[in-house]
This record gives sequence, structure tokens and C-alpha cells, in this order.
Amino acid sequence: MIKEVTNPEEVEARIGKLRLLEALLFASADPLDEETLAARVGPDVPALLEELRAHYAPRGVNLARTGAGWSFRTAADLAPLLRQEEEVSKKLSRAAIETLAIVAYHQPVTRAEIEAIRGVTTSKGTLDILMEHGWIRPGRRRETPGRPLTWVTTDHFLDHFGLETLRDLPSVEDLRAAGLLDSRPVLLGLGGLADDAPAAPAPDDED
Amino acid sequence: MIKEVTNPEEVEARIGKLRLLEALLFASADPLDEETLAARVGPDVPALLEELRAHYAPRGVNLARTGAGWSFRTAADLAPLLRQEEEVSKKLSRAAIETLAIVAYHQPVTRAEIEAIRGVTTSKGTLDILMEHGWIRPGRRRETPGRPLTWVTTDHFLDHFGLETLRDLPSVEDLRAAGLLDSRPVLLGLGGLADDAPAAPAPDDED
Amino acid sequence: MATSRKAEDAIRDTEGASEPVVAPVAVSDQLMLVLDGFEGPLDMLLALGREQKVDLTRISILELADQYLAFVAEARKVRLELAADYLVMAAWLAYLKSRLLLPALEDEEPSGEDMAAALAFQLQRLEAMKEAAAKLFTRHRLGHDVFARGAPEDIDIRRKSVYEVTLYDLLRAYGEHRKRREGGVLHIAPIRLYSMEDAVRRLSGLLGHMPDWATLASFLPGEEGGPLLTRSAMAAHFAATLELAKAGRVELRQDGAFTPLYVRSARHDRDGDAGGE
Repeated sequence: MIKEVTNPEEVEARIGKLRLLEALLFASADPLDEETLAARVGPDVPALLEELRAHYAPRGVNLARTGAGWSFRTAADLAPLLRQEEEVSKKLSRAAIETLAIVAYHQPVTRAEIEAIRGVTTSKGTLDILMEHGWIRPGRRRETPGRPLTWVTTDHFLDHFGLETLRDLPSVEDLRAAGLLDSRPVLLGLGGLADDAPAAPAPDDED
Repeated sequence: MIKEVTNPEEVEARIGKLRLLEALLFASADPLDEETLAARVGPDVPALLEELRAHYAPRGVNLARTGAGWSFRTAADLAPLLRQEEEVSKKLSRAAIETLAIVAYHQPVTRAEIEAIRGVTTSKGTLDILMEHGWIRPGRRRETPGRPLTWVTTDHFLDHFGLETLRDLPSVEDLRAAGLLDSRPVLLGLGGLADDAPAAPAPDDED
Repeated sequence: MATSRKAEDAIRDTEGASEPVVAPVAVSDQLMLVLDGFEGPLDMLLALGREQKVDLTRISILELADQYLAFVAEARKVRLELAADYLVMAAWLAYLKSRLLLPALEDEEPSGEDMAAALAFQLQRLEAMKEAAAKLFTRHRLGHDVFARGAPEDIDIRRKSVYEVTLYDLLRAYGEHRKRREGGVLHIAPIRLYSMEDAVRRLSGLLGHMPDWATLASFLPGEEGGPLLTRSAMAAHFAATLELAKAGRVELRQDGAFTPLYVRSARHDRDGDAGGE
């Protein structure tokens, strides 16, 4: 992966690029995608990122890839020494945590499907809180009667939970193989099978 | 300055401390003084700091001593490269966000209509900022007296907010369900007033 | 029974909201009332199912239905009010039980077995999501276990986000705008009905002008206010005449049920006005 370079000028150019890449990633609290980095550093960004990742791997700060981008993060094994008092998840209700998991594993998923899986209606504020944390966002409307809105997770969700892609969700393949990621409502007449269709047609999409 | 250590356990302990120090300095919002660091890491902090400083000296990120504390900073010589496109991120005013939301939901919409919906006059600058940013653009003129200009959102708007199409904007009902819109208190009472007039004029966009 | 009292209150408090719901758990034969938040009837069924201590794929739905129905019966015995969706589930399970126990009728879709399998699937799926949620939150999380650069430098290299506005900000702004418009300030329109006080005031003014028996209806105001106002005026004037009769200021006469009501000034009023009789 790391190309041997011997030409002194080339070596210097490469070091310059690595330093710039390091500084760019360091300066930003949010992940940066390769496209953005390539625009600033050059087309060999993927190789440079791998080199940086290798350099930082044993250190207290690691270069991590999450969601759509790269960012420096403190090393995961230092968590016990750095851990801070829980604030976020204390405020999160059981309903919110379960709902987040359902959105993550079943996305894109409508509210009615979430309710069918949980067997209860989703109280107001559950999706609101998850959205406020930046973990979920509205996805495409489902092309079924009523055209219900779907919900999906964000890149920030991946970043927050240290996931490179959705495929890295814990046990996701096992669950899929077991058929448990089927979000269809299965029991008619059982709680939470609220109609997905909004009470009134969406007022603003006539064009 | 850097003490020679040969005992493997001692080496490991030292590396552990260096990694913790690195992580603490990286994650802190403010420079950390040696006393604070010593409380977390151990009494040999000054020597460890020197070692870190030496390690980072040639890199894109340096460990710098500022005032009474230590912090990581991007290397000073990279400043021109980093600042190339520097833009301090700005918060959009509430009026601008609301105006953008109204254009998104009610487009095509004229300025007079935006004002009618918001109930306040819209300053010239608000639409300018939104247009400058590429979120809105002039649409067709309305074929009514005066042929007022309408405003619509752009593809960049969709891009910025991660929407595929305008139809994926949550409807008012979706917002209500997500808890972003509290429903108005319902007054149960006399159905018809004396004159049988509607309690309030029908909202203009509930069609 | 102090515990049940508390549970009862808690259930009542959360009724309609569906979550969290407080409900008792049946442990073996004994019904124990525990304060524990259940996220609806399916969640409670899952908790009951775990007590069978078998893999959820081998769970006895019939046994589960019995446990649930027993709980509902006990709960109602101690007059515990259950949220509606718990009762809906009870009814559904009672139906499922009958379908499982009685010989299947022809052309009945779906079969009792299918329904039981569907319920088992729902329980497994909910269980899987609960486990997934738990696993998700044991991961090293940003800002809790793993940290980003604490002092990011003002270098926004992604020009497109010069303005920090998220979709959430946008939707929140629109939501607040709608909220303001829908009912930020609650205007209660005055109720334009005739009150008894109005009628008393009005009739008192007319007292001198009704020396002889006249129908109450003839004293009513015109109908320009609409039918509702007319009806309320009728009711108010009737109440007002009763009030004035009690005070000895008018006399009332009615010849039979549902016949017109006559009213005239009491004697001393007429005396005062007409100079004696």
C-alpha cells in the first residue's frame, strides 16, 4: 500500500501532503469525506489516509472511518480512562432507544411499521428526540397508498456509534438471515397498526 | 530529556501514559495545565509532554504550550494552506430559517405570500441570503395583477438537507406525529356560535 | 393493598399514552403487582414469554395466552383499570385460544396455527430489536467513550456548509411557525348566548308594561340572532320569570303541560304603576 519513493523531491512532496492531510483532519471535529480531502490534498488521498491510519493505529488518537468520512478520534481502548458521565442516554427513554434500533435495522421504515414491531403507538417526541440528536432523518416516501414517510439513520448515527457502514451494525447479518428484519405488520387487529396515511393529504406536495 | 528505559513493563506503562496524555490533550476544548494532566496521568507528565512535543514537532499537528497550558494545534507553517477557503461558519437567523422553511413548504410562493404566512414583513436581505447561498431561486411569475415573482427551492437545497425530492419533506401530519408540532388545544364546547360563523377562517394551505 | 393502589394510579396516568405502562406480572401461580414500565401489551407478552424459560421459537402460545388472560382477569378482579390496548390484546388472545382449541372450520383464514406463528414471530422480532438496541448502546460512543477533537479550529473546508443549518433546524422552524399560527395564543371567542342575568335585567325593565296576562314568548327578543340565540333566550327568559316569581315581582300561569306560559306583573308592581285597582 505504501509506495516506495526514493526521489528526494517526491519524498518531500509526500510528507507535505501527509502533514496537510493530518492538519485538515485534526482541525475538524466532524468527519471529512475523501472527495473533500482530495480537492485540497490531491488524488492520492486514499493511500495517504491508509498511511496516516497505520501511523496513528498504536497511538492514543486514531484515524477512524465512520459513515461517509474520516476523522481523528480518541482510541477506543482508552474509553474507561476517558469516559464521561452519561448525559445523552440517561435522557433517552426505553422507547427512544428501541425506536432507534428499529430505524437502524429496518430502514427505511415507516412510523406504522415501527409501531407494528413495538406493538404500541409511538408517543410524540420519540422521533423528535432521535432527530434532534442527529441520528435519524426522513427518507423517501414509500410508494404505497398514503405515501407514508420513511425514516433512516444519518451519517452522524454511524459516527456516534463508531460504525463504518450499516453492515457493521451488531448481528445485522444474523438477524437478516433469521428473517427478523421483516418490518411488515403481521397481526391484524393487534395494537399499533396505525394507518400510515396522514389524516389529511400532505398540503405541500401538489407540484 | 527522554529517559532511557529498558524494563519492558516500564516501557509499556510509559507508552500507556503517553497514549492517555495524547487523548486527553486531543479531546480537551481548552489547553490543559501540567497540574491537571499530572492528576490524570502521573507525576512524570513534564517528561512525557516533552516526548510528545518532540514526536509531533515535524508533523502537521504540533503540541504547543500556550500560557499555562498545553494543546494540540495545526502546524503554523500550514496556516496558508488551511486558510485557503476559510469561512467562519455562521448561524442563519431565525427569520431566514423560517422563511426558507416556508418557501420549501409553500413553493412557488411570492414575497407577499411569505409575509402573509409569517405575519411579518420580510426584509430584503433575508431572501438575498437564501439566494446567495443557493437554496432558493426565482421561479415563474405569478399570472396575477402585478405579475409578482415567485420563489422556489433549488437542487442545492435538496442536496444540503439530504432530501432526494421535495416530496420527501415531512408533511405537517408527519411533523405532528414526530412531535415537532404540538397540536392546538381542542376546545370542546358549543358547536355553533350564534351566527353559525366558522370559529376562524380556514388556514390558507390546508387544501 | 398499597401496591395495587399505586399501580392503578400509574396505569390511569399513562392511559392513552401507551407508554410507559405499569402493569402486574404473573410469576408462577401468584399474581404479583410490580411497578415496572411495560411498553405496551406486546412488551408485556414478551416478558411473560421469557418466564417460560424456553427459546422464543419454541414458546407455547397457548400457555402464553392463558397467562395473559389470567393476568387480565386478576387485574380486573382488583379493579385495576387497564389501558385499552391491553384489553384489545386480551380479546385477540381469547379469540386465538378458541381458534387453537376448537376444531378448525373449513375455509377459515388464517388458521389458528398461522395466527399463533405470527404472534411468535412478532415476539421474536421485538426481542431481537431489544437485544440490538442494548448492543448498540454498549458500543463505544462518540462523546461518551470516544472523543472528537475538543478544540476544532475554524477551518471549514466544506464550503457548502458555511451556514450551520440542519434539516432538523428547518423542520423545527416550520413546526414552530405552524404552532404559532395554530394556537400560540388561544383566543376563546365570547359565547354569544342569552344569560339568565340578561333576561332578568330585560324583564325587569318590561315589568311595568305587562299588567295583563301575556305569553312569555311575546316578551322574547327578535330572531335576528339566529336559532341558537333564540333558543337560549327562551331558556334564559323562562328561568328569569321563575326567579322573578320567587322574588314576588311577577305571577305565572300555565293552563296545562306544554301550553303557553303566561306572565304578568305582581299586584304591587301593577298597583305602583297603574295607581291601584
